[in-house]
Amino acid sequence: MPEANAARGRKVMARVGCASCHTIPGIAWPQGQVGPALQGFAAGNLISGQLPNRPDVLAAYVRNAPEVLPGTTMPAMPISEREARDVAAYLYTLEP
Amino acid sequence: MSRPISTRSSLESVFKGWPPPVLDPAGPYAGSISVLSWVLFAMAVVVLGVVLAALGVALFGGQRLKSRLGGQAVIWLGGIALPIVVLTALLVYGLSLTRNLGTPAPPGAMRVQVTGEMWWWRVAYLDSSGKVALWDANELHIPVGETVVLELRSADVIHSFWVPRLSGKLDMIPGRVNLMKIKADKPGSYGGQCAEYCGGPHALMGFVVVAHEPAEFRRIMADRQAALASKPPSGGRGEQLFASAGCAACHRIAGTPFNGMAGPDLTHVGTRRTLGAGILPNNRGTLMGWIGNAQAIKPGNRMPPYSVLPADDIRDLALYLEQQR
Amino acid sequence: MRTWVFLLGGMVVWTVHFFGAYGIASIFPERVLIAKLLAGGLTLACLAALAWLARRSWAAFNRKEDAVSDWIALLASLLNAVALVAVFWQGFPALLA
Amino acid sequence: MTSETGFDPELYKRFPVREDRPEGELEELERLWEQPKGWARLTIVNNNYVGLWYVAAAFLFFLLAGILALVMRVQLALPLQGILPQETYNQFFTMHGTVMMFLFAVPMMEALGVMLLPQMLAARDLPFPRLSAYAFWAYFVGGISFFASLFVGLAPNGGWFMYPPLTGKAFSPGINADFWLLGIGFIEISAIAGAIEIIVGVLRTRAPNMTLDKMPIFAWGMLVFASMIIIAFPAVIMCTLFLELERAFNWPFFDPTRGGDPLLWQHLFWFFGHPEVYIIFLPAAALVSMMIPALARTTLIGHDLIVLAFLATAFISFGVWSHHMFATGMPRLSVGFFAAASMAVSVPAGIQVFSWIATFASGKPRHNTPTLFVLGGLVIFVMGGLTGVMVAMVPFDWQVHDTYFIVAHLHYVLIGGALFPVFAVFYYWIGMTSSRPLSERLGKWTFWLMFVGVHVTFLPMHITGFMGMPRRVYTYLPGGDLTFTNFLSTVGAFVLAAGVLLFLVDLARNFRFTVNKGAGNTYGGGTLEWLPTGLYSARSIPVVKSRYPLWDDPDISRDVEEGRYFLPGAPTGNRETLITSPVRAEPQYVQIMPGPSVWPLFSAVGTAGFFLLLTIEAYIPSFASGILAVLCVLRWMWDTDRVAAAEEVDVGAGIMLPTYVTGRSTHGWWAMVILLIVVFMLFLMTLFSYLYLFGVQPDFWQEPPALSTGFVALGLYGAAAGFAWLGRRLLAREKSTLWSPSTASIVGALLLLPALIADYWSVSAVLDPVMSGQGAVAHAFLANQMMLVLIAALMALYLGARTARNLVIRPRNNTVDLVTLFVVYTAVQGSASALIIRLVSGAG
Repeated sequence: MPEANAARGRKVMARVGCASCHTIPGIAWPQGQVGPALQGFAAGNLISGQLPNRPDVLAAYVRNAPEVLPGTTMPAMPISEREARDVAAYLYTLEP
Repeated sequence: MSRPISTRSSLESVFKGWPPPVLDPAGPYAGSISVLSWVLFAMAVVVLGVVLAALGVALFGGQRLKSRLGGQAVIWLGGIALPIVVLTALLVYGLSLTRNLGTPAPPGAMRVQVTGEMWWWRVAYLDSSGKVALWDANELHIPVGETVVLELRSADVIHSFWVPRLSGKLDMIPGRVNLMKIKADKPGSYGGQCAEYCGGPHALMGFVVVAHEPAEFRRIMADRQAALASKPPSGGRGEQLFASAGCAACHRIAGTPFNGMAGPDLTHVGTRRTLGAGILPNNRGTLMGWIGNAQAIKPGNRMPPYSVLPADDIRDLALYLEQQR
Repeated sequence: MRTWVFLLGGMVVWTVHFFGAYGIASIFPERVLIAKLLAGGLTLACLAALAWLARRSWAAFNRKEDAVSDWIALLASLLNAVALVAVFWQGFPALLA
Repeated sequence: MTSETGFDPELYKRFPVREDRPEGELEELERLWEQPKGWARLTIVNNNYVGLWYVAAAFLFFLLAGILALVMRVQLALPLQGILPQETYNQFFTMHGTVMMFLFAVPMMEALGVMLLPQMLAARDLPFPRLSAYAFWAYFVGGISFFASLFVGLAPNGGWFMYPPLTGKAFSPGINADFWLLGIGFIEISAIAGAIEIIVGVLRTRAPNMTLDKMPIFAWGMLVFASMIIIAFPAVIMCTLFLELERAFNWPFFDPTRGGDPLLWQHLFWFFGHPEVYIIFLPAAALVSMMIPALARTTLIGHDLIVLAFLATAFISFGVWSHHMFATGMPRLSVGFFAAASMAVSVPAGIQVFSWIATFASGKPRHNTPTLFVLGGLVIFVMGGLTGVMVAMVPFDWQVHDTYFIVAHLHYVLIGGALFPVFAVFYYWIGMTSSRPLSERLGKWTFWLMFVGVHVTFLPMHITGFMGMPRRVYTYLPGGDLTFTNFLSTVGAFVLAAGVLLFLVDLARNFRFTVNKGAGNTYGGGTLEWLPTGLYSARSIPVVKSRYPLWDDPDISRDVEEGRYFLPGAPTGNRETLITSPVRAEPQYVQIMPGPSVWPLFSAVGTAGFFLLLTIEAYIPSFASGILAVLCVLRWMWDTDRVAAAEEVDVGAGIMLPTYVTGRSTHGWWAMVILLIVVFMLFLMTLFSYLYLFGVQPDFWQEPPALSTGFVALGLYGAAAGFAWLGRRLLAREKSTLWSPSTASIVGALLLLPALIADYWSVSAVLDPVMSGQGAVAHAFLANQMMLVLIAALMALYLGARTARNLVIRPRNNTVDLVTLFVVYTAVQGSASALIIRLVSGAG
């Protein structure tokens, strides 16, 4: 993804508290246990078991999951499109 | 399903580290202490300079200088006269400042009860007769330019209330009521934290004071008053779950049958800047994470994990709480 | 024993003053004016006592008996002076607090 | 020249004597002081050994607590790390503070006292060698078990200050807090035992003519140190006891809903806690004042002013306890008094700093490791002192109280005021106990690593505090800019640790223990500890004519070694030392000293067992252990108070001194009086608590039992005191059958018991210890009294046993004297508490 920056993405995730539901490598605290742990996310084939694991889909999903995948339990998050791309970039660094 | 997302102020603006809040006061009570801090700092640097210079001469100075320094006279001068002069001045300054800061607040000042609990803060806005007008938790709204008196209490162990940009700290001691005055000169969010070790997750016991322009402040309070009078049942799943999952045993939402008083009041939880006593940003996602397993976020706190609830239920609860404004 | 009382008399007066003042402030936490008056009176009384002790120890020092007694008298005089300054400071809160 | 005891100072002119000492005298002395070998080493009570063990143990605890600090620093290096879980972190910081204060700093100073004092005073040993051995073993066994609680996750987690209600049963239900309360209470007892030893040692075992004005600064420092322990430690013993009673029996001392008050704890704790800082600082400062003259090759400028500073600090430091409580909302006027005292207490510190600077200026300082540590400590201490003045300003304290600013402040004070001096001491005095000195090259590296490490660690913490980081937090949130200074502090901590590690390397390479073949006076000190010594210390005890005898009399070492001064041999055929008068150090009598004994060790283990088993609620083993301890103490006492064959002996130059004296001039009487001061302080703290709760919780105050209900108890106490006194009178009359005086004393001691029961019976009929703070403290008075009555009963049994074995055989006898003193005091205190409970009545 052009211009996306994984380091910035990690900061965004820390700021909005993604880790309060997901245990995310690189974010020490919190280690929420409501959503799935994101260890090894990059190697997975599907997002949430249904969507193709593609950068653009992922970026849209982390920003407004219910719109992309109606019925998902993941809520929309208060981040901009650019921040969403950064977050996606970070998630793709998470090798198993 | 997808409501527009409100971007609330992030934690950074609340818990700013630099410039140091002690030296970046936002009101007169913290302001005079900030001035004092600079005076003391200057005093310390000058005295340290004198000592280091004397030590330098003693070790590396010429014979003539050394012999001047090497007698009882220097002890009388540097070790007795100098401290007595400096300390007398400081004592007078410190005592007068203590007195000024300790004068009672003007009559009719707004009063709020803040009670420290393990490990969060109960807030009760008092009306002019001293009765509780509104409950809240972990966040205090005040009008700019007015002195607000806080009645500090504790429900369990000793805590200490500290919002450095507004005032020094004051302990919350079981069996006692301590009065603190705060006043903000400009609108903004001011972070604070418990400053007396209170066991377990003491490290994660934060607080936010939000100062508004007086008109804005009165509007918020009026809105809240109006909201409690008539809270129509939402009829949604969230509300049912709140009852059935046992949330109401500990939490209260005014205008509803939910009346638990053990945990933070949730009447206006949707408006809060933070979650978990000032530690997480407040949004739908963090609400879900907190409800689902607060222990993973703030280990040792009193809220049990609800890992047994299906994620859908947690989401609906979060949506319901987000609507409590 | 007499040697020690002579040597430490000034500091004992300081102790009496400090705990006296603390006691007064604790007994009258609300009636600040009474507390201040009492503490101020106590301060004056203790300062007078110290002045007397200081004069006495200084006179003993000037008597020049032998090295040991002189040294003890000198130290007693100095301690009385220290106590004088400390009690003086201790009187400030009655004026300023 | 005036005299204190009737001793003629002209007699000093006979020394050094001309004639040579008889053949074989030195060998006899060596034989008498020879130490056991092998496992029997554990029975050694000589200060050369016990002192070193003591220092080593204290240093071990320093290393352990330092390791805890390093782990905490790693956890705090970055925000929200998970290296130490919250609960473990809370245990770590509690243990770090507790161990550093109670198991390192105070014991280290006491250890250095045990090791250095007898040598500096040219005494053969401290006056109660077995008591020092007991103090050491109690501390060591208790300390190790206390520390071990960390490994089983049972370490206390309420902070080293243990504020209730957090540490009460409701919020700390586990036994973690009990470990602290019983463990620390017990280690305090060991500290008090050591303090009694040191006071009597300084005042009564100085070399002849070492008058107060010639006494070494370290002896002054230790005298003040030990006196402060006597006054301050009872406060912490009392409040730990209160909290333990509240936890175990639900007596509401600190519960505001039942007429207690959580602030009572803070008052009692800080009444001990602030003087504690000076208790640590003064001996270290005294050691610095001893080293600087040698390091700068000149006499100490302002010697008198430093003594003045010590004495002034000893008093004023007891008026500053509430500056730890400025943020509790105390009345403004009280706050002002404490602020003023906090200012006053910094003047003596200023005097010392400028004395040291002036001494350096007047001499020719050498560039070596101890000098570096002294100078580095001085700079660090001044910085800590200045922030101390800052926090004495009440409004400033409201901002920085309980933040990292305070963490920085207190570490600067304690590291500069105590730790660096202790390292200087290691380098400076190692020649007394090691055949090789430490390495200068490694030493300089050690110094610079530590000095830089301290600043990198603690200087940023001032800013961390200003940025709003409270103390005692296991983590902090990101985004608050706190990461940078915290990370810096962690780096600094490791630099500091590297310095300490290097010191250990140096120690391993160069430290070789010896008693009489030490590397010696590497830095050219002028005081008596550098006389040639064996296990018996100096061969003969010199007449002291100046503050630096070794500089002023070049022949003194030779004369001492050739036995030309006091007590060149062992005239009674025992281990012995010279007891001198307190002000002018005039020789009074020869004290016969006990030798190696296994009983101090056993009784220490028994005492430790009692407290630790009590913690884990194993009551029967605990009490068995306690009884064992008591029996061992009695067995060790049994050997004392014996009579030498000769009533008077020649202590040199034809001067005859008695070998057995009784009454107020004996070292035993002094020790008993000091012990009674400790007991009295315990009583005074209880009295303070009673009046304090009366003042702050008047609504809970109920009408106490009527005054008339106390008459029976008062009468019985009076009778007890009367019988005890009668026993002592009868002893003076009788020469052969000694049963009547002992019987009277025993009856006196045993009468205390019905008196106490009568008092308890009428008080408990009205006041319930569980119902109110008033009831709890009233019963604390009684519990206090019960302890004394039990001890008096033990003393009575002991006196009976000694009489039966015909060991009470003088017209006046120390055992009888001490029993009388104790029984009379117990009766007086019992009457006082009976009256107070009844007289402080219902304002409420």
